This record gives sequence, C-alpha cells and structure tokens, in this order.
Amino acid sequence: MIYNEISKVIDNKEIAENIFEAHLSSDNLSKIAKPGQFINILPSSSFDKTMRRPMSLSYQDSNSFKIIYKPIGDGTRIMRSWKEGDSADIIGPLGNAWEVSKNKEAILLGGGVGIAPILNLYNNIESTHPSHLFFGARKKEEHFIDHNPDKNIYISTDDGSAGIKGNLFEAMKSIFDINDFKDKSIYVCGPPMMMEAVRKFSVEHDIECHLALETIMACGIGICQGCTVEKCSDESSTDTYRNKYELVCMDGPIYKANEVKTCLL
Amino acid sequence: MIYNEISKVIDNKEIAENIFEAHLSSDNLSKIAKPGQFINILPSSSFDKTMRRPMSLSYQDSNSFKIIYKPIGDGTRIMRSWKEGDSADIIGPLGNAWEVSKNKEAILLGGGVGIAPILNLYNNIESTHPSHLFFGARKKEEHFIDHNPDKNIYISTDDGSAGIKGNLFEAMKSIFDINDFKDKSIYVCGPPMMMEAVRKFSVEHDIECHLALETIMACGIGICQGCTVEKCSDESSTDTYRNKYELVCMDGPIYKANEVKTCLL
Amino acid sequence: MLALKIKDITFKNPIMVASGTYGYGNEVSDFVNLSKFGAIITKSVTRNPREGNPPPRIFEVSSGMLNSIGLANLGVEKYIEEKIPYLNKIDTNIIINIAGTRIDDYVETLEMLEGADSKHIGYEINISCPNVKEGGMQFGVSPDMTKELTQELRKRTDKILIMKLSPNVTSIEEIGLASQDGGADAVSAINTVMGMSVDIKTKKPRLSTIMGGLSGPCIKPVALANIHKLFKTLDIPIIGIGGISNCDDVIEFMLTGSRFVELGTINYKYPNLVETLVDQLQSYLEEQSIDHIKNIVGDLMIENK
Amino acid sequence: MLALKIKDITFKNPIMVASGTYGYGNEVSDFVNLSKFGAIITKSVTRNPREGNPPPRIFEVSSGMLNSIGLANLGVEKYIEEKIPYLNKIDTNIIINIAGTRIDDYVETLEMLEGADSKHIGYEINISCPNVKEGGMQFGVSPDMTKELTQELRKRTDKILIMKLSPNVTSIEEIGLASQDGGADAVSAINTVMGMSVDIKTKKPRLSTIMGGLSGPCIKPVALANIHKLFKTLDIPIIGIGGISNCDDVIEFMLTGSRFVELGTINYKYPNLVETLVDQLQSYLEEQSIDHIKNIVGDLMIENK
Ligand SMILES: Cc1cc2nc3c(=O)[nH]c(=O)nc-3n(C[C@H](O)[C@H](O)[C@H](O)COP(=O)(O)OP(=O)(O)OC[C@H]3O[C@@H](n4cnc5c(N)ncnc54)[C@H](O)[C@@H]3O)c2cc1C
Ligand SMILES: Cc1cc2nc3c(=O)[nH]c(=O)nc-3n(C[C@H](O)[C@H](O)[C@H](O)COP(=O)(O)OP(=O)(O)OC[C@H]3O[C@@H](n4cnc5c(N)ncnc54)[C@H](O)[C@@H]3O)c2cc1C
Ligand SMILES: Cc1cc2nc3c(=O)[nH]c(=O)nc-3n(C[C@H](O)[C@H](O)[C@H](O)COP(=O)(O)O)c2cc1C
Ligand SMILES: Cc1cc2nc3c(=O)[nH]c(=O)nc-3n(C[C@H](O)[C@H](O)[C@H](O)COP(=O)(O)O)c2cc1C
Ligand code: FES
Ligand code: FES
Repeated sequence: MIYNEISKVIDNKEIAENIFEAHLSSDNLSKIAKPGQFINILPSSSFDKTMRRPMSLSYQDSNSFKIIYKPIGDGTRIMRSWKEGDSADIIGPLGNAWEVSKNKEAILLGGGVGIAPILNLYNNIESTHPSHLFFGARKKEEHFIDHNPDKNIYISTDDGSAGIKGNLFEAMKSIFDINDFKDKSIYVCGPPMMMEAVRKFSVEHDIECHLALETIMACGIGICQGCTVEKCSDESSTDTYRNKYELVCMDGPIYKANEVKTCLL
Repeated sequence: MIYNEISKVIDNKEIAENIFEAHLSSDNLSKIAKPGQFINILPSSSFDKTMRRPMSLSYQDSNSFKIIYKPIGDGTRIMRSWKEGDSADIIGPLGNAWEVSKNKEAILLGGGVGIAPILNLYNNIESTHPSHLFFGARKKEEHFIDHNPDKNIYISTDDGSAGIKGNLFEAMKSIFDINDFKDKSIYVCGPPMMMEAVRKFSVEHDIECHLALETIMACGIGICQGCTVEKCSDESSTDTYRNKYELVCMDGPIYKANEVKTCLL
Repeated sequence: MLALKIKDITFKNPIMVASGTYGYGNEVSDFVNLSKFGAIITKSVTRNPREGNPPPRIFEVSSGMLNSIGLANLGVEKYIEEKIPYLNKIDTNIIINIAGTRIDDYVETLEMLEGADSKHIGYEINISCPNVKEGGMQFGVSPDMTKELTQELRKRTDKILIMKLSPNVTSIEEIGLASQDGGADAVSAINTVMGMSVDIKTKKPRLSTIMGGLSGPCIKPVALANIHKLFKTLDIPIIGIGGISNCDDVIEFMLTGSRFVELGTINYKYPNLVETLVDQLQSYLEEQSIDHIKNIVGDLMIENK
Repeated sequence: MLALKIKDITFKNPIMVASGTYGYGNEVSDFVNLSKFGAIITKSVTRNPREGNPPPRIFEVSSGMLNSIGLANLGVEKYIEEKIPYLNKIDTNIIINIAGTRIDDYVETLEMLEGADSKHIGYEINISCPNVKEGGMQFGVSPDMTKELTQELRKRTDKILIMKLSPNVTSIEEIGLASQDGGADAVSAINTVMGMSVDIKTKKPRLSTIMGGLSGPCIKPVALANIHKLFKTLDIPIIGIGGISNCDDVIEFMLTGSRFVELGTINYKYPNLVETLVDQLQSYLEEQSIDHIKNIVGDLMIENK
C-alpha cells in the first residue's frame, strides 16, 4: 500500500554541521513503513520544480517518522526552513526494505546522509542481532554519533579529526580481516564511489552485501521508468522489459551486491 | 544616471490589510530619485523568475527609500517575508518623474498600491502647492490614511465601508464639479480601468491629467523594447521606431492623458 | 457539462492521461482513482518487447525534465496477456498508444489488439518519440509517411484513431493535415521537445542517449503555439499536451483549440491531481455561466488586424 | 587563456551579447562596462525603419519569457548616423545583426554598412525571427534560400559572416550546412523557439501577435540539442545561444560544441553579469588546470555504444 498524505513537521533541527533531522507526523504510511524504505517529498506547496525529493526514513513509529538530510539544493533548502507545524506533501512508503540475514552478524556502513536508512536498520536490529555500526563523514563536525568501539560503534572521518581516519570502506577493513566476513553481511548506503568499492570487494570475496542505491527519480512509484539500474542476472522475468534494467524506486532501492552492475548511477 | 545596487531592508511591515511598506537603504539611487520614478527589484538572489519586479518609490531621502506593495505572486510574496537586514538587488531610479503644473491645484488619485507614487508626489508638493489627495481601495481595511476632507484628504471604498463610496473617479466627481477642473490638474495611478476612465474624462473635458502607467517590463532600462504603449501623437522624432510606440520604462511611466491611446495595457 | 465526444464515443471529461506517464495504471491504483480521467492512454506498446535505453534516463531541468526511456515496454503479446485484464476493469475509456519502426510493426500491433479481448475504445499512434531511432520519428517528420501509416491503420480499425504529433518539425500543420487526410479521428500534440543537458563535472551528457525529450511547464508555450497552428488548419479534434499543471492550464489549452487535454509530467509530482482538476473545471464553468465545456474550445479573443 | 579567434579576428573572451537584448549598448552604459564582452551583437537592423508590433510584446512564462518585439528598429540609414559613432567608441568587437525580407534587403543593408565609417568586424544574419512575417524565417527554414543568401552576402564582405539559425525546423543541420556551403564563417544558434500563451481571464493571447519567441532557461535544453547536432555536422565554429544564465551554463554550452556563447534574456535580470562571468570562467580554467578555453569546446565524454 502506498499513501499520499500531508505530514506536519513536529521538529526540525541541525544535528551536525549542515546535517538536519526532521520529525514528521504521519497518519498511515509510518505504520507500515520498514527500514530501507523511503518517501517522496514535496517540500512546500509552492515548490515549482518538476520532481519531488526522495528521502530515506531514518526512523518510523505508529504515527510519525524521521528523515536526515543535507541541504544541497532548492528542495532541501526549503526543508531546512521547515518550522513546527509546517506541512509537507509526502508519498510512501516506497521501495523494498532491508532483508536481514538472521544467522549472520551485521556490518552497517552509513556515509554522510546515507546514514539515514542504516541508522534505521541498526536501531531495529541492534537489540536482537549482533551489529557493527560504521558512520563515515568528511570531518568531526559532521558527526552526531560518538565513536564507541566497545559498543561496536565506529565513526570515521576523511581528515582524521575524529574516529578512524579514512573512508568507510577503509574503516571497515581496519576492523575486520578478510576472514571475518564469512559469518557477516554488509549493509551499506552512502556516496556512490564508496558503495562501488564495497560492492566490488563483496563480489570479489563472495561476501553477502546489501546496497541502498540512489538514482534520480521523477515519480518514485514505478510509472516513469526513469530510475533504472542495470542488473547482472539475465534470468527471464514476466516483465521482459524489466529484465535488463530494474526500477530502483520499486524493485529497489536495496540490492544485493551481485545483482547490479554498478553503484555509479 | 542609473545604479545597480544592493539595498538592505531597514523595515518591512503590513500597513493595511495585505498592503506592505518596505523601507530600504540605498547608497546612490535614492539621492537622485524623484517622485514618479521606480526601481526594478530582484526580491532575493535565488529568485528564479526571468524578470525583476518594478515598484514605484513612495518615498526617498538621501540614503533610503520606501515602496508600498501588495503580495500577489511569487516576487511580492518573497518581499513580504523580507526581514530587517535582508538584502535586495535593485536597479534605478528608472523612468521619468511627475511634472507638476505650478499654477494649477493638484488633484491626486491613488488606487490600491497605485497610491505609492501618488503619496510620494503629495508629500513632496503638499506644503507648497494646493493639493487634494484621493486614496481609493476596495474596503476600509485596505486603507492606511484617514479620511479628512478638512485637509483635502479623501478616501473612497468600493463597498462604502469608509470614506466616499465608489471608485476614485466617482469620488473625485463627487467633490469637484466639471467647472472646478479649469485651474486644476490631475495626477493618477491605480487600476487600469479606473485610469482609463480618468484618461477619457480628461481628454474629453480638456483637463490636464498625468497618468502613471504600468506595463509588463523585462528590463526596465530600455533594452528589451517590451514595455510599449501606443502614442497618440504622430509627430516625427529622431528615433523613428519609437514614434508610434513608446517605451514605458524610459519614456514613461508618466504620460499626459492626451499622449497615449489607452491605459489598458 | 464536461462530457465530450470523439465520433460516437463519449468521454466523461476532457482530461486524459498522457502516454508513458502513468505506467499501465495498476502502479498507482492504491491512491489514485483512475476512473476520474476522461480516458487513460497507456504507455507506448510495440510489436516486440523493448528493454529501453541504458541509465541515466531522466534529468530535471528548469521547469521541466528530460527523458530517454526508450519505449521500454513488454511487447504487445505480453501486454494483451498481462495488462489488458487490469485495464478492462477501469471504469473509463482506455486508449492504447502504439509505437513502431515500420508500417508493419504498427499494423501488426494494432491487428493483435483488435483481436484481443479488450474494451479499449481507440489508439493513439506515437509517430513522434525522439528517444529511439525506432520511435516513429521518421513518420512524424514526413507528411507522406504519416498519411500512408494513418491510412493503413484506418483500414483495420473502426475504433478511434489518434495520431500523436511531434513539435520537432518545421510545419506541424503539414503532418496534422496528412493525419486528417489519412483518416485519423483526432490528433494529439505535442510529444516531447528534443533537448539535452551536460554534467559539467563529469563532462557526460545527463542522458545515456545524449539527447532526449523535454517535457513539463517549460514546453507549455511551445505546445500552445503548435496547437494554435493545428486549430487554424484542421477540422478534426485536437488533444492538447505539454506542461499542463493545473486547471488554469487546462482552460488555456482548451481556449487555444484543444478539445481534450492530456496530463503528463505533472502526474509524477501530483499523482492524483485529476481528482481536483475535474472539480475545478466544473466550478469554472459554473462561475463563468458556461453551459458546456465545448463552448470554450478555440474561444480565443483575437483582435482583427 | 580566454581569447579566441574567428578567421583572423581575435575576441578577448567567448562571451557575446545576443542581438536584441542590450539595445544599442548606450542605454546601459551607466552601470555596465560593455567592453568586458568578447563581442557586442547589436539589435537587428533592417533596410527601412520598423515600428515593431503593437503591445503587449512580452510575457513571463515558466523559466522564460515570450516576446514579439517585431524587429522594431530605426533602419540602417539612421543606424549608421546615430548608433555607429557610439559603437565605434566601445573597446570590443562589434558585430551588426541584420534582418530582412528579401535577399535585396539584406544585401542593401550590408552594402550600406560596408560603406559606413564603422569599426564593426562582422555581421550576424538573422534568418530566424519568428515574430514578423518579414523576419527572415522563410530563409531560416529553407536550405536553398539560406545558401543563396549566404553566398550573396559573402560576395560583398570580407568581414566575419555569421548565420543565426532557428530551432523551429525539422533539421537544423541542413540549414547549418547550407550556411557553411554558402561561405559563412560561423553559425549562431538558437534564436527563440515559437511559443504562445493565453490570458484565461480575458481570453486574449498574451502577445498582440498571438505567437512569439520563447527565450530564457526553459529553452536551454533545446539549444544544447541543436548545438550538439550542428557540432556533429559542421566544420565552422558555432556560437551557442539559449537560456545561458551563469558560468556553469557557459561551460555546458562550450562542452557541447559552442566556441562562443551569447547572453540574451539574462541581461534583463543581471545587466552586468558579464563582469563576473569572465572572472569565473578564468577561475574555472585555473582550477581545472586547463591551458586554454578552446580545449573544452566539444570536449564531451561520450561512451561508445
Ligand atoms: C531512494 C533515495 C533516498 C534518499 N535518501 C536521502 C536521505 O535520506 N537524505 C538525503 O539528504 N538525501 C537523500 N537522497 C538524495 C536526495 O533525494 C537529494 O539530495 C535531493 O533530491 C536533492 O534535492 P535538492 O532540491 O535539495 O537539490 P537539487 O538542486 O535538486 O540537486 C542538487 C544535486 O543533487 C543531485 N540530485 C538531485 N536529485 C537527486 C536524486 N534523486 N538522487 C541523487 N542525486 C540527486 C542533482 O543532480 C544535483 O547535482 C535520497 C535519494 C534517493 C533516490
Ligand atoms: C512602473 C511600475 C511600477 C509599479 N509599482 C508598483 C508598486 O508601487 N506597488 C506594487 O505593489 N506593484 C507595483 N507594480 C506592479 C508590480 O510590478 C507587480 O505587482 C509585480 O511585478 C508582481 O510580481 P509577483 O511576482 O508578485 O506576481 P506575478 O506572479 O508575477 O504576477 C501576478 C499578476 O500580476 C501581473 N503582473 C506581473 N508583472 C506585472 C507588471 N510588471 N505589471 C503589471 N502586471 C504585472 C501578472 O500578469 C499576474 O497576473 C508596478 C509595475 C510597474 C510597471
Ligand atoms: C518519462 C516519460 C515517458 C514518456 N513515454 C511516452 C510513451 O511511451 N509514448 C508516448 O507517446 N509519449 C510518451 N511521453 C510523452 C508524453 O506523453 C507527453 O507527450 C509529453 O511528456 C509532454 O507532456 P507533459 O509536458 O505534460 O509531460 C513520455 C513522457 C515522459 C516524461
Ligand atoms: C526581447 C528580445 C528581443 C530580441 N531581438 C532579437 C533581434 O532583434 N534579432 C535577433 O537576431 N535576435 C533577437 N532576439 C533573440 C536573442 O538574440 C536570442 O537568440 C534568444 O533570446 C535566445 O537566447 P536567450 O534564451 O539567452 O535569451 C531577441 C530576444 C528577446 C528576448
Ligand atoms: S522513479 Fe519513476 S519509475 Fe522509478
Ligand atoms: S522594460 Fe525593457 S524596454 Fe522597457
């Protein structure tokens, strides 16, 4: 079920340097949303761009949800100015959800605002499932979680100003040896280059790896066919025309590393 | 001399129902601006419409000026949200200025936000020149000046909720007899239909009448040739191509009633 | 007051779905009441399945978007099997959009659809897809080929036949006339405008196909000019398309000469816009004391000079 | 690093003023340093004075504007008398844009300008004004007429000859080739796109001429597609025009194949944009360690497939 509803802003605040978290009310969609899914947002009724802005859910409960975003253009800048009580037109929940491998430990990698769906998954499984959370950013100020190796929470920075120096891929490899991955699966969302490195590494070493992809999306609901990713597999499906190219908004955004040809979309 | 400068908002407030007055600083243009002239405004640096928004000056001194506006679309709605210290990119002063007939009493008619250049003229000449100010609006709440016939200040409302009932043209005729106009000249700015009625009346009765016209303007500085009005006179000029059509932004916005074919632009 | 006809078929209102912008309808059934539309025009179907163009396929530009989906579709055989049963259940007129490369492609596809257990009332023939070599553009730019194609299809169906025209031509009137002469019941215009964009960081075109089709509010003035030209030239009805985003736009298109309109790109932003549009159109007629929507079609005030 | 040539003439940078969007230059001299431009192309001049179209002549649309100025201008005789002396004083290249109805109009106008005491270095020939019957569009849509006109003008001048092309054609390549074959030194593209808008309250078209020319960011993708097509086809330089609003746009146009660009509608909003643009372009080259701006012309990364 997909809903189109008007959400009210409950709270909207800067949680790290130029990283914002908005808490919004929801009548229906948050009830059924699952970690990994996303919504498509119209930041204001006068927003005159052609496309809504897709955002992953970083949290959901029975009547509200949260998103974590970085103001980079017109849409996210309008979101930054959201005040309590403002409303936003949203469509969701959209896409598939993380599928967790029950009998494997989870390595979660969230880079930049890619942390949103990763954090959501982490909070969902952490109490029942052995998990290792990695959160990467360019510098200390962009972090809103503390480096805490004792609790299996690691942060990394490109400039070394906090936590492990290096990107997420490097951070992960500094903690785990190649043999450690046998009983682990990776869940990753973040900058395409980093994801692509993780994807290649996982495919090469036959490690279970789930990627949350981002492509440009016009509709988010499978009707424009714009958000495609090229699949690896060539097995036939009923929708022949979706055999080679999948729709990231419907069939994704989450794929296994060996399912897609690239993360560089 | 025309300047392109960055103004700072000194003050911006609602002075009547949905009528706003903004006070802005100016380094150069306000020094030389004269009543009747206007400026062309970029309401914010991210304003992504093609054209600036022209606004008449309602006041100017050596380092600041005021405008009076009504939020009707994207540009004026951004202006409404101006806060002290915000900046706006402006070009001006533009166009010609009111030419006051020294030996005639002035009847000033300002309808709606058309009051801006009329008020500017009134405040400029009122102490030295016998003047009758008429301010018209649809209803009481849109007025910010008191009806004060003793001081020759009249307000009118379409619904009769304050001052004289009727439009400005009717209000003027309720005060002055056709013979009163001999020693008077009319200065008018407001809704096109009302201006057109005043224009026709003046031409018919050979009354001196100055109109401040509004057309859609792309540049405001005479380079697009988009803002034309058809002239009555056919005398030749050096710019042959501007013989029939004048540029309201440069040659106007103020015309004598007998110079232009219509106010309905 | 909103109902209009093409030939003997009644449409409950003049608002249709533009091909390719609502999938096959089932995707949005959760929250859109598709039966509100006067007609649903489905995504272009071709004789054989097409996987479409490689990503990236879409990009947002000023007041619009570029696309090069490349007619990705499941082919007419699967279409009949998998999609028609769902479409048959929707309580409004279904129009099937067909694309092809050669006259035979179009003819075969149409014949198969004629033979199917389907309640569709007509066809929109895409001779104007700018995104694939095989998108029919060679028809869309040639009056002779347009006429021949129209005639061949006309021979094979009594259902409504609509030719969908391209703006990427010197004279859309000629193509419109060829459609009319060939026996089309209506023309629809416009398909997307050829456009392009480049990522200056990577130096790569924003679409894998380099050029693609521009749609959305940015093409509205272009659509209106083309519709105006067609309205002056043709006797058959015109279905207006291009950047329509609200009720005022619908009225603007109808005043310019469109008897019907199609909503395209706006569906992505407001998937259930049609619900409010129909009500707003109704209110407009009441406020303006206009008896019937058809009275505004082509009702422009043009000063003689 | 920004200087470029056409034939033997050096332009200090690739940024030019698009015809009709800066008047004759003197209007903005208060606050714009016109000599910053690589070239100034003046408002179209015709053999005889033209008063232009009745109002309304302009209207704002989504990400752009419509205009139907109608080539209002003072005629070549007055132009030589009144405008050339001012233009002669500006410290940059002056290119005179000529429009006409018949070949003779263009030829006579050019001959008079050749005889004038003027330092202009070339001509841009407007064969693409959509706003007046006499705007040259009959040339702009016909390869044969374009070639003939180009040849006639070529015979009469050694100055730079640029043909300005219309996007309102099926194949801009053909017109571009005809210009090249006729002896043009460069082509410029695009002129405005045919567009229209209607005031639903009054039911009147927003322009007195019903249809007019669309310009601004909304036509940028259309311009780029046309430039891409020309770049694949022609050997002579292309001057890119259409919706350019900032330095990124200039780079996008150059990557697509424009050797020079013209700023049009944006001049109305930012009359002195050129000052910052030139600096930004310089910084871009430095940041990217690019020796010379010419290295980015047509430097698109296109994957082979
Ligand atoms: C499934 C999905 C989940 C996402 N989740 C989040 C999230 O949780 N937090 C977050 O901050 N961002 C997220 N994004 C990215 C987010 O949608 C874009 O940052 C946003 O659309 C930018 O809008 P804008 O108007 O602010 O910027 P624009 O001015 O539109 O764009 C700025 C830049 O971002 C690029 N861009 C625009 N739209 C997209 C897009 N859909 N995907 C990728 N790049 C784009 C543009 O090409 C441009 O270079 C997600 C995207 C997808 C597809
Ligand atoms: C010389 C001159 C002086 C002006 N002085 C004032 C003033 O003192 N106070 C004031 O409130 N307004 C004034 N105006 C009108 C003002 O420019 C428009 O209200 C403003 O441009 C609307 O911008 P917007 O983005 O808010 O609305 P938009 O969304 O652009 O437009 C809303 C409506 O207004 C019409 N409109 C837009 N621009 C113009 C224009 N330039 N002229 C006429 N109609 C237009 C549109 O067609 C539309 O119907 C003046 C106009 C001119 C030409
Ligand atoms: C993503 C996308 C896919 C489209 N697919 C088709 C198609 O399959 N067949 C077709 O005839 N038109 C197709 N079109 C064109 C639209 O039907 C319509 O003519 C065009 O988008 C202009 O209308 P708009 O501006 O309202 O979108 C497509 C348009 C878009 C944006
Ligand atoms: C108001 C206006 C007047 C124009 N006048 C002319 C003209 O006289 N001659 C000409 O060749 N092009 C003329 N043009 C076209 C521009 O030179 C340019 O080709 C077009 O506007 C596209 O560029 P832009 O999107 O940057 O404005 C005019 C454009 C506008 C908007
Ligand atoms: S975004 Fe439209 S199909 Fe995926
Ligand atoms: S507004 Fe451009 S010439 Fe007057």
